[in-house]
Amino acid sequence: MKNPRNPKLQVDIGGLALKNPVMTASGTFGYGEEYSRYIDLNRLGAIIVKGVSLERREGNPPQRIMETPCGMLNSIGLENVGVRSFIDDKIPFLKKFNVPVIVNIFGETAPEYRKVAEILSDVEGVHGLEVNISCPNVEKGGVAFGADPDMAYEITRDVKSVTDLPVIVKLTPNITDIAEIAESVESGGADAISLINTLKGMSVDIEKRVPHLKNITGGLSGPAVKPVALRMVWEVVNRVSVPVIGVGGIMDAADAVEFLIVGARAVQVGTANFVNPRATMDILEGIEDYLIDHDISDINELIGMLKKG
Amino acid sequence: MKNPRNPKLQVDIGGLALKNPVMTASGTFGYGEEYSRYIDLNRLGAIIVKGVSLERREGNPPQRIMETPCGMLNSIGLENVGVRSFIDDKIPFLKKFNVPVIVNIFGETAPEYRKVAEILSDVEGVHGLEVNISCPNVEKGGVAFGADPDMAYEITRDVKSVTDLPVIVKLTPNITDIAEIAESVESGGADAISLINTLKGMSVDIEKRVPHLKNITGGLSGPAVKPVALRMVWEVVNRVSVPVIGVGGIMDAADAVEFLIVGARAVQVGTANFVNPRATMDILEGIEDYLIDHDISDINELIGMLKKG
Amino acid sequence: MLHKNSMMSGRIISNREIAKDHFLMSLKVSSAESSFQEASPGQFVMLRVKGRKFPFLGRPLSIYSIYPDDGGFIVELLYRVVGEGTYVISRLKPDEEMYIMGPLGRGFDISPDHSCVILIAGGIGIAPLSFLCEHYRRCAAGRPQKIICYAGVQRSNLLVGLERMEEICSGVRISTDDGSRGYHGLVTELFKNDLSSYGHRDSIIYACGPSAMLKGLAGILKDQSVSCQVSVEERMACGVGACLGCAVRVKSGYKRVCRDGPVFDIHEIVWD
Amino acid sequence: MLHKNSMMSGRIISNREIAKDHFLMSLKVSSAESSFQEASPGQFVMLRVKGRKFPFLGRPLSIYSIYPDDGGFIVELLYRVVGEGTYVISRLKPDEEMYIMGPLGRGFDISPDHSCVILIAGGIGIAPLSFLCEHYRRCAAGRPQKIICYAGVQRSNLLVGLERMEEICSGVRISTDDGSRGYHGLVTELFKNDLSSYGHRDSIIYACGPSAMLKGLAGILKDQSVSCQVSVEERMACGVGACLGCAVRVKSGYKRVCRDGPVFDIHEIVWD
Ligand SMILES: Cc1cc2nc3c(=O)[nH]c(=O)nc-3n(C[C@H](O)[C@H](O)[C@H](O)COP(=O)(O)OP(=O)(O)OC[C@H]3O[C@@H](n4cnc5c(N)ncnc54)[C@H](O)[C@@H]3O)c2cc1C
Ligand SMILES: Cc1cc2nc3c(=O)[nH]c(=O)nc-3n(C[C@H](O)[C@H](O)[C@H](O)COP(=O)(O)OP(=O)(O)OC[C@H]3O[C@@H](n4cnc5c(N)ncnc54)[C@H](O)[C@@H]3O)c2cc1C
Ligand SMILES: Cc1cc2nc3c(=O)[nH]c(=O)nc-3n(C[C@H](O)[C@H](O)[C@H](O)COP(=O)(O)O)c2cc1C
Ligand SMILES: Cc1cc2nc3c(=O)[nH]c(=O)nc-3n(C[C@H](O)[C@H](O)[C@H](O)COP(=O)(O)O)c2cc1C
Ligand code: FES
Ligand code: FES
Repeated sequence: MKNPRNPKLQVDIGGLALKNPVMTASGTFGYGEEYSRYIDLNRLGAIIVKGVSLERREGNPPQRIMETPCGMLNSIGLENVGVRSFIDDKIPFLKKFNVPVIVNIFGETAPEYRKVAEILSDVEGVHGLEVNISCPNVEKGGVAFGADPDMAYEITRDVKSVTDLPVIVKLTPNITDIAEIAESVESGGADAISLINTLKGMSVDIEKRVPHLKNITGGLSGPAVKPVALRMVWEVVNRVSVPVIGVGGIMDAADAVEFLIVGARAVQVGTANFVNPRATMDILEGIEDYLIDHDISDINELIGMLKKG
Repeated sequence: MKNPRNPKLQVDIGGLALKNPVMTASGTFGYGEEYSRYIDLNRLGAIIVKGVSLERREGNPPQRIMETPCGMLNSIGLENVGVRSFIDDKIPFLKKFNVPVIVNIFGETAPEYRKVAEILSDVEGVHGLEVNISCPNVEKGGVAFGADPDMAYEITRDVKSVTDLPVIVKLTPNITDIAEIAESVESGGADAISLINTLKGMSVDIEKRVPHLKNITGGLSGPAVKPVALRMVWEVVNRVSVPVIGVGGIMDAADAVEFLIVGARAVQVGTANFVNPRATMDILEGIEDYLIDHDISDINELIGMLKKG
Repeated sequence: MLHKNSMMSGRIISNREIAKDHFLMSLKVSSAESSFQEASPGQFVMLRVKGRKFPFLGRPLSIYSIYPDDGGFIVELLYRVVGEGTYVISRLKPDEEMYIMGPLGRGFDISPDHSCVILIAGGIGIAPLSFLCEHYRRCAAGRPQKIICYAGVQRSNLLVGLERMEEICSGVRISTDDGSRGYHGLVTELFKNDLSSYGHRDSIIYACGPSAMLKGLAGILKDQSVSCQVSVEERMACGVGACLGCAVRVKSGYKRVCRDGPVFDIHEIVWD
Repeated sequence: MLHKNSMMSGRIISNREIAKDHFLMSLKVSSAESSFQEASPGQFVMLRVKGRKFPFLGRPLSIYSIYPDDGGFIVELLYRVVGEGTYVISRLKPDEEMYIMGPLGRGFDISPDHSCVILIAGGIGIAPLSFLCEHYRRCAAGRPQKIICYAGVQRSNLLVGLERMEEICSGVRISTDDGSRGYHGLVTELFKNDLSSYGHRDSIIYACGPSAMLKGLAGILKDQSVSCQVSVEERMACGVGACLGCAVRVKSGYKRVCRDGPVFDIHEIVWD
């Protein structure tokens, strides 16, 4: 029986059952702890933590961020503590919560991706992997893999071969044909696809005549990129059958609902956390209200319901 | 002798001497007439008119535009009167002004590009061509050519072979490697390169569950895309030696100066015209003020002066 | 010739909610040489808030009223909050500075040949028609013998902008969707019932309202010889005819609402 | 434990220009259970304007003053307009609603062990140091014997936030770049001249100002044993330690200004 007062929010992402479709985007939510005083982490669909690599990475020199019109550039450069410290220092805190933890992984080489995946596969408290082949802020790896269908296929297959965890592959928007890469990673065995990572951008200090970012270029995120993200999700859902997770400029529930209607099975909230630390909760509650107002008893009835006008 | 009170603004774009670097972007300034009551067209560096094709095109059905965060989507679909009517009905008005007129041309096939270029080459009052291989809103031609280095090379070469007018080729940002295409059109003989055209995007009406645009997707322009445009100009100026014209999200003089510092020889003002019909004049005056304030007597001393921080 | 003043600053004098979600804004435009001198009914302005980055594009609003004031003009706009842009505008307080571009577009074609003028307004569509009424009052010379106004709204408490109508018109007929005042039903039906009583040669209809209403009206008038001009709406970017964003389908292809309209002959438009 | 109230609404009580480009804003935060109860000197807030899309990211501002008021708190911020964000904030009028997140970061480490406290402020760096002074006044018990304040500005008419300093400190030494008041030159030079007169073991220095000033200070103190804590600045996105945007180079790599700082031991930072 329909009970629109209490709509079902569960979604399934490549075998991982989420209590709702609202996740945090990698790199925008630290390791969960940073936002735990603002929201109840148990209410999240999943937490995707900051990208983790085999060894500790220092990241890029500052200035690392710059505000742009309705968005921001970042060039963090995947600063992280390395997979061992992550397991020792960050997982114990996350395990206290009843929320799936998805680890965003990164490598400079294909074997490095595989190694990180392998190490994490045996760790209690890790529920899934998100393979970042789309970071624009590192010299090696990252977007170089994500822009090449063959490399994207291989890394996906390699990671899949060493883990039983659900594997999400995260795509870059800095590409001519996103659906082509999506098909490659699907045939490589990806259980789900997330998109988009940041658009490569730049900004200049006209007084000093230097780039604002020390790294010269950075990744653009925030509401400015939402139309691009939504279009890419649309192109990808039309070409693959694995679940797609929408990311990019989601600031409120209306934005999230746009992605769901277009066909995203879940969404990730990134830059919005910076602007409003309760963004994920506001979005979750807003999605619920939308379902109630529109008499939809199960969120899966909304997903992919775009009419073509 | 330096006269910073009256800086030189002249720039040379592939043999076309412009009195200043501020042009209007194609499709955002009609055929000049529409803005002639707001600004003195004679003061513009150049006018680039709405894209012209061999035959009249009706364009896409409405809704054709949608506001997005710090930007807009359009799917005009290259509505235009066709090259003959353009010459008969639009050129006479433009000829009354002392301003170079650059005609943005478009074709569904390579021969069509060549034909339009050929026809326009003999027309008095046409001072240059901008070859649009980057429109995201048409089924055939447009971005399909702009995303393929070989096609881009061929169309450029074809157009060059039938005209003595300076030929600017306009690139699409919906691409993995913008510098690669830039090199192709340079070797095809382009006299200058302009970028960027719009980023392909989408937006959804969550009440009706239809795309806002009847054409489903559209082109994103406005300040939201500026960081992407600036980054692409940077990548291209580092790889080609022909002049580059910066377009994308330029709203004020500070934005224009960013593009010049990065290495653009001139700029085009697009969406800003909609928001402020005097935008081009405000930008021109602002650039002049910047040069005066910074004791720069010739704008060419500013172009490409980015330090790497 | 150059009208620097076509893009003007206006200062908000007042911005009041006069019915649920319906606001009346008065703006003071300071220059007397402004293009507003020639504003005619059916024309509109593009409105933006100075110094705010949102709404990004201007919002088109019909001129509701305009009169000279102390070396400048007062421009009045009657608008309904339907989305974020109009919401932001509705929250503005007196003294806020606005950009106001206008008057724009081709307004109603006011011919002195018709002795009977019929106005049909759906909801906020009353705004330009009320200005048209005011126009007739001002040029008393050319005032038609009879002006009849039909105004349809959802509920009686959403009836706005009728004061002038009531003063000037020979008759004002109201319809409400919920029957809370006047005719219970659509304003087009109410009008249709009266249609036969008008002389088609002597009468002219001016209509403005939601496109469903105008489409309905087009259906009613399909085989009738009476003239009818409608003011239509479409999303706009430039407001001046440059972007081709505001296309409306007409028999010959597309036209620009902002420049070729917003007023069109009802039979020219392809209602689909 | 969940502090819903760490992200709060504040209402502007006043927002006055107290010197050219320097503003003092008072905000009323209504909830008494808010996290502001525990605010300590050197901590900051992230400030945004409600309902405006620009500035997009919050702007970090040090707490200048805070006191309970009628079941809530008054938070005072002293800021200088340096770019578009602070300009927009400076134009806000009383009653405007703000988002205010805080208090954030690790403030000054206030040890009762030092009998002599030296404050060195460059420009708007006075803000957190003035709050620190106020802190000493409030906890009279732990007040050090001697508090000396050095304040450097470009011109004498840019001296702000000194009132409390003058009441509380044993001495206030001023420097101006143009010599219009006090010592003619840099505040670090002024301090350097006095340095030998302080007992290094008994003294502690708290400093805030432009990074060039802090770097200069680091040079002066390089071979000295005196403790020195500095509050540094970096562009921020999240303000809570999640984005890694506000990196500052320290001997062991990078640290986050917003979470690990903004106050650091001067010798921990790599000044380049
Ligand atoms: C020539 C003209 C004159 C107008 N005069 C008036 C007037 O006097 N009073 C008044 O209240 N409104 C008038 N409108 C409509 C008004 O422009 C829109 O309601 C307004 O732009 C909506 O902006 P928003 O940001 O609040 O809505 P959005 O959030 O952008 O959209 C909300 C809803 O409004 C519709 N809408 C948005 N923009 C337009 C538009 N330009 N035309 C039609 N529908 C739109 C959308 O499709 C959507 O359903 C006029 C429109 C035109 C074209
Ligand atoms: C912990 C902390 C506490 C601060 N406390 C105060 C305070 O009490 N009073 C005060 O006036 N200012 C303070 N600042 C600085 C203040 O945050 C910046 O001046 C402000 O963010 C500039 O915003 P804008 O949009 O006006 O400038 P923009 O246009 O963004 O930039 C203008 C200039 O300011 C610099 N700038 C911008 N943001 C920062 C930043 N976060 N840190 C340092 N420099 C920046 C830019 O590099 C540029 O040179 C503090 C900064 C931090 C990190
Ligand atoms: C500061 C910052 C750091 C990020 N770090 C990572 C990362 O480590 N791994 C990754 O896959 N994506 C990273 N991203 C990308 C985001 O996860 C997200 O894909 C992107 O920001 C677009 O979403 P948004 O607009 O909601 O922020 C980062 C983004 C930002 C802004
Ligand atoms: C409404 C509209 C119509 C456009 N039409 C054309 C066109 O006909 N040919 C073309 O090359 N570019 C066209 N463009 C792209 C612009 O010229 C410009 O490249 C783009 O909008 C980015 O610049 P902006 O952000 O300053 O608008 C159009 C853009 C808009 C917004
Ligand atoms: S709004 Fe640009 S042509 Fe009408
Ligand atoms: S501002 Fe995000 S980590 Fe400091």
